Amino acid sequence: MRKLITTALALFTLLCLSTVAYAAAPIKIGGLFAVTGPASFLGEPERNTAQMVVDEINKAGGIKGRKIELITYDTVGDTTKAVQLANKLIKNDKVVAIIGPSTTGDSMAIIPVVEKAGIPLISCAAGSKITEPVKKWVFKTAQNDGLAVARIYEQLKKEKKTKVAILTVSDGFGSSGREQLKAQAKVYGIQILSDDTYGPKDTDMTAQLTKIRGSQAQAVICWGTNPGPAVVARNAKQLGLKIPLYMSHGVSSKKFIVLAGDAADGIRLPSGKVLVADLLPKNDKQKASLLSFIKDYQNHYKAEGDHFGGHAWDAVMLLKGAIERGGDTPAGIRNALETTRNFAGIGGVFNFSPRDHAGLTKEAFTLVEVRKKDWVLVK
Amino acid sequence: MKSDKLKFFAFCLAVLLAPLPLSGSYLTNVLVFVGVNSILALGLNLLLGFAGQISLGQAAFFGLGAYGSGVLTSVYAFNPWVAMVVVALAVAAFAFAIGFPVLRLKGHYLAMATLGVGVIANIAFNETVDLTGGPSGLSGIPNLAIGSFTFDTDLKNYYLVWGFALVMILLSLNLVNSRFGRGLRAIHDSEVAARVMGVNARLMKVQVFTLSAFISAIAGSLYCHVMTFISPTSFGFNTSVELLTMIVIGGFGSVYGSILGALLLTMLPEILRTFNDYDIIVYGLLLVVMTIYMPGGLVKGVPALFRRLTPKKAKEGANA
Amino acid sequence: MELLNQVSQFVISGLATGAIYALIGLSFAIIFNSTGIINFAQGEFVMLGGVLTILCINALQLPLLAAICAAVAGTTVIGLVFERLAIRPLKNATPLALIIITIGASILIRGLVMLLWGKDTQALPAFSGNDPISVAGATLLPQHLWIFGVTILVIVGCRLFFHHTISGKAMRACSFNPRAANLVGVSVGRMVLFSFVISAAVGSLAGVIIAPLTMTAYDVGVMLGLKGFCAAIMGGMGSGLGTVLGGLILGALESLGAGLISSGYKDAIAFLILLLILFIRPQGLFKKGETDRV
Amino acid sequence: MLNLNGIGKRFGGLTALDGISFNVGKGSITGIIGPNGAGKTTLFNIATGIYPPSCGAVLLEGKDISKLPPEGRAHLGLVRTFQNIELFGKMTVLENVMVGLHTQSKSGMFACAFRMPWQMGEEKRIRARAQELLEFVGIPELADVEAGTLPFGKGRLLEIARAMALEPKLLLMDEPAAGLNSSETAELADLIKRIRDLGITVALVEHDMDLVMDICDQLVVLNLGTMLAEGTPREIQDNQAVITAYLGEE
Repeated sequence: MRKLITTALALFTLLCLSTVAYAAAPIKIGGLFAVTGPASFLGEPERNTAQMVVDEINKAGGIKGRKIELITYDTVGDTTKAVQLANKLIKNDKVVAIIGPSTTGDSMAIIPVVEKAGIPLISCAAGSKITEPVKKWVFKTAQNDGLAVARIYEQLKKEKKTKVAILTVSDGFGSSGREQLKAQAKVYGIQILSDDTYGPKDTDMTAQLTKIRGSQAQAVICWGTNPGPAVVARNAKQLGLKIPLYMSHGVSSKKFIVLAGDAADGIRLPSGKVLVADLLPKNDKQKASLLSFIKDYQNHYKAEGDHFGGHAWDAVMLLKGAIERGGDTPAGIRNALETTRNFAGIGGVFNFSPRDHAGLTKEAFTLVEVRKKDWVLVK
Repeated sequence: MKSDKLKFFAFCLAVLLAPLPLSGSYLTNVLVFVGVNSILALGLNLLLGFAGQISLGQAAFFGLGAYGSGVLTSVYAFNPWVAMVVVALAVAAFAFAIGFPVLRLKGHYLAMATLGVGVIANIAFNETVDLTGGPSGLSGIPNLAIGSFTFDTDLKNYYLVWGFALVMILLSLNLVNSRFGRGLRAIHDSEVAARVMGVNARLMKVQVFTLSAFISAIAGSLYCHVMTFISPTSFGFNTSVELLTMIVIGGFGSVYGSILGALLLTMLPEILRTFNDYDIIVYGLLLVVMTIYMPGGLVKGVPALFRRLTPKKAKEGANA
Repeated sequence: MELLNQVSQFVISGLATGAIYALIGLSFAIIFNSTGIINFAQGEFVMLGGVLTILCINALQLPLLAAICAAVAGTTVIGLVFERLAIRPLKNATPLALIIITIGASILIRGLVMLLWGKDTQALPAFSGNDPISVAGATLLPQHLWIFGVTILVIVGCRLFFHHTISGKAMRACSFNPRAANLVGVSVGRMVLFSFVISAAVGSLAGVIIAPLTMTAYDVGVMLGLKGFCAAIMGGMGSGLGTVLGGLILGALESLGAGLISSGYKDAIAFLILLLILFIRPQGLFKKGETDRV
Repeated sequence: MLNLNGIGKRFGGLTALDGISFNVGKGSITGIIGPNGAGKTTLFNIATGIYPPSCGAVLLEGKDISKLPPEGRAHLGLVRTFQNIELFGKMTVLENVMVGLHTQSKSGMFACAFRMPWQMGEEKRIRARAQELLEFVGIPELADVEAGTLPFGKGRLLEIARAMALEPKLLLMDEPAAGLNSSETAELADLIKRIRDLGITVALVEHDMDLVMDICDQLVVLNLGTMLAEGTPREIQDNQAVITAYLGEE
C-alpha cells in the first residue's frame, strides 16, 4: 500500500514537473502489439519495452525538448483488429509513426493501411516478406528468419554436416522458418531428409522425432516458439536421439532452459546478442546498448529483458534518431529512417537503405549453446 | 407488415447516413467490419436462432469464402465478382453435401461435428502452403472494382459491405416471415410436431445450413477484398465463438438482433475503453449471464426489462 | 526392423497420449451420464489441475503430493462453484443454452487464469525422474507409467463408484430418467452437483499428471478438452471402458498418422475420425443399441 | 381407412406392443382405450411414424406407409395431435395454424427470400385459411397471441385447428380431453363431432370414459401391449375381460 502511494506521488510530481518543463505538444507515436492471445510472448515484452524506452527518453528531456507520447493497442494477434487499430492510430490519434505489430500476419495486414496513409511503420515481426520487396513506408527491426537459418547452416557446413531433418511449428513463425530452411539449403549444399511439422498446442512430438531418428540425418533443426521446442527437447532426450539439436531464435530466452530442464543441455541456437551480452568482447558495438537495455528492463519490470523486447527497443530508438534528424512529420521520419547507418541496437547493427528496409546482416546472430543451464558462445 | 417495411427503411436510412458524422474517422473502418460481421451473424442466426441448429464451424465457411476469393483473384487473376459468385456457390454445394450427415445429429453432437468441420478447415488453410501461403498468410488480394471505380477507401468499402448487408437483411426478413421461415421456427420449437405437420425438417435444415454457408462465404469474399490480406487466424474456433456471442448478445432469432450483436461486439474494445486484457473475461461473462438472464438477447431482453420496470405499459409494444 | 521399431514407438507414445485423452474423456462422460450435459469447459478443469499444482509448489512452497491434492481440491471447488453459478440458475435448459453457457464459462475461466497467473508456460518437475525406460524397442518416461497407473486407478474407481455405491447408482438413475429418479427420492440437483464435482476432480487429475510432460499454460485446455471429447464420443459417451479404449485408439492413430502419413494433418485426422464416427456409428464404437443422437 | 396389421414394438428387451391389428372405419370416430401403460401412445407414435414398428405394417387406404417419415404421412392426410399439446410456443396462434398449412403450399426458400409475386398470393391465401380455421375451433380473437402463453384448453383447440389445416383424411388425437374441465370437454366433444361431419375420420386415445362412450362409434381396448377387445361402446361396456382389466387394476 505504501509503495503504491509513493509511486502515485512520484508519478504525480513527475507529471507536474513535466507539464511545467515541456510546454510544446508531445510527438505522438503509435504501438500495436499482440499483448494477449497466442503471440503474447512477443507482444507483452515488446509493449513493456516500448513504454519503458519512451519513459526513459521523456525523463531525459524528450527529443529536442519535446515529449513523446506512446499510444499502444492490443491486436490480440488478430489481423482484423490490427487493421482497425492501425486505422485508429492514424486517423484518430494522428500518430506520426507506428511501431509493431508483433506478428508477421498482423504486419502484413496493416501494410496496405500505412502505405496508403503514408505513415512510417517499424515492424517488430520477423517474416522477411514484410520488407521484401521493399515497401516505401515499412521498416523492421526483428532479424529476418533467413539470417538465423544462414547462421545455423554456416555452422553445419563448418562441421561438414550435410544432411538435416527439420521440424517446424505450423504457425506463422514456423512456416516462415520452414520456407527459409528449404530455400537456403541448396546454397549451403545441405540436404533436407525429412520435413515435419507440429501444431502449436501439441503435447507430444515423439512420432516426428522417431521418424527422424530412423533417417540418416546428421542434425535436427526445430523451428518454433515456447513451449513446443521444449517438448521436442524432452522427447528427443526420451528417445535417446544422438544427433545435435538446433533450435531457432524463437526460444532464445532463459524460459526455454527452464521449460526444457536437463533436456536443454547441448542444444544450440542462433540468438540475438542480448542473451550473451556479458560474454561479448568490450569492443562489440552493441555492448553498450545491450547492457543499458538489460539494466533498464530489470529495474522497470523485475524481469529479464529478452530479444523480443529488444525489437521494440530498437524500433523506438530508431524512431528517436529519425525524429532528431528528420523532424516530426511522417515523411521526414521515413526519409531519415532510410538513411540510418551504423545504429547499434539490441538486434544488431542496423544499416537501412532504399534497397534494404531490414537493415541487418547475419552478424546480428551469434550461435549459442546451452550448457549447465546457461548460455555459452559456440566458437 | 407496414411497420416492418417502415423499420427496414429507417434502418437503411441509418446505414446510409451513419458515416457522415464520422467523416474521416477510423470508426468508418470499424463499421466496415461491423458490416462483415453483421452478414456473418445473420447467416448464423438463420441457422441457430431460427432453425435452432447450432454451428461452431461457421468460421470454416467464412474462411473458405475468403480463401476461395483470395486465391482465385491473387493467384489465378480471376475477376473478383466472378470469383465471389463461383466461390459462394461452391461453398454452398459443399455445405449441402455435408449438411445431410451433419444435421442428422442433434444438440451437443451437432455442435461437436460442426466444430470438427471448423478445425479441419482451419488446418487445411494452414497446411496448403503453396496455395494459401499457410500460416504467414495470403497477400496481394485486389480490391473490388466496378469498371475503373475501385473500392479502395473505408467509405467506399463501407457502402459496398453494407450494400450487401442490407440486401441480406431484406432477404432474411422476407424469409423469416414466410412459409419457409415459419417451417424453420416450427422445427426449432418442436421438431417432432413440425414433422407431423408435414414440414420436411431434414431437407429444410440442410437448406438453411446451405444458405447460411452461402452467406458466410459472401462475407468471406468481401472480407478478403477489403483487407487485401488474409491469414488462417481469422478463421479459427475463436471466430466461430465470437459469432455465437454476437447472436447471444444481440438477439437469438432476430434479424436486427444479429446486427446489434455484431455492432456491439466489434465495437467492444471501444466501449470498454481499456487497453487491458479484460476483454476475454467480459466475453465469457456476457455469454453466461446473457444466456441465463436474457436468453432472447438485448433485442428482446431490454424491452422486457423495460416493461417490467414500467408495469402500466405492459400491454403495448409486445412484439419487438 | 527399423520400421517395426518405429511403429512400436509410435504406438507406445500414442497410447501414453491416448491415456490422457481417455482420462479427460472419462471426465466428460461422468457429467454426461448423470446430466446429459456436454461440458465444453471440461478442458479448463484439466488446465486448472496443472496450473494450480505449479502455483502451490511455487507460491506456497508445498511438497509435490500436497500440491497435487490442493490443486485437485481447488479445481473441485471451482467445479462446484461453476455448477452453482452457471448451470443451476438455468431453468428448463435446452442443450443449446448449455453449450453456450459452458463455452462462456470456459472462456471466463481461461481469462481469469491468464490475468491472475500470467501467460507464461510453466513446467512441473517429473514425479520420478526423467530417465527413459525401454519397452519393446520403444522408450518411455517414468511419467508415462504414472499416466497409465492413474488412468487405471480412476477407471476402477469410477466403476466401483457407479455400480457399487448408493450415490453412484442414484447418479446413473438420474441420467436415465430424472423425473423417475426424483420420484424415488433422489435429489437430481444434488446429483448434478456431484457429477460436476467428480468430473472436475478427474479432469484436474489428468491435468496434473501430464503437466510434467507437456508443461502447462492458461490455454492448454482447449485442445485437450476437444481430444478428450473425441475419445468419449468414440467410446459411446458412457461405458467407462469404451471411453478408455476410444482414447487409446485415438492417441495411437494420431501418433501413427503423424509418423507415417503427415504430421501437419495429425489433428485433422483425429477430427475426421470423430466426424466419421458421428456419421456412421453415433452410438460409439463399442456400444450397441438405440440412441437419441440422431 | 387405417389398417394396423400385427404391429409389435420392442424397446431393448421390453415388449411394448404385440400383435395389434384393427381397422379404423372411414368416417367413424374410433376410440382406443386401456389402462396406463397399455401401449396406446406407443401405438400412436408408430401409426404416425415417430417410431418404426419392430414388426407389422401400417396401411392407409390400403397403401403400406410403414416406411414413410411423419412428414410423408402428413402429406397423405394422416395427422395427429399430442397428449401434452406440442405447440410452437414462440410463434403466434395464427402462425401455428399457418405452419399446419405447410402441405397446402409450396413456396421454397428462394421464392420466399425474393418475395415472388405468386408466393405473395399464396401467403395471402394461407393467412385467410388459417383465420377461417381459428373461427372453426372458436378462437379467432387469439390470432396474434404468442402460442406459448395460451391456457391449456385454448392450446388444445389451437392444436386441433392446426391439425385441421393439413386437410387430414384421418385425424389421430392423443388424449384430447386430458387437462380440460367439464365445460371444455363438452365443447371438445361437440368439435370432434363437427370434424367428423366434415367427412374426416377420427381416432383418439382417451381416458375420459364419458367422452369416449358419448362420441365414439367403435372402440379398441389395449392392455399390457395386447389387444383385449374391439366393438361398439355398448359391446365394450358389457365385455367381461375389459371389466376385469380395469377393475383388476384397483
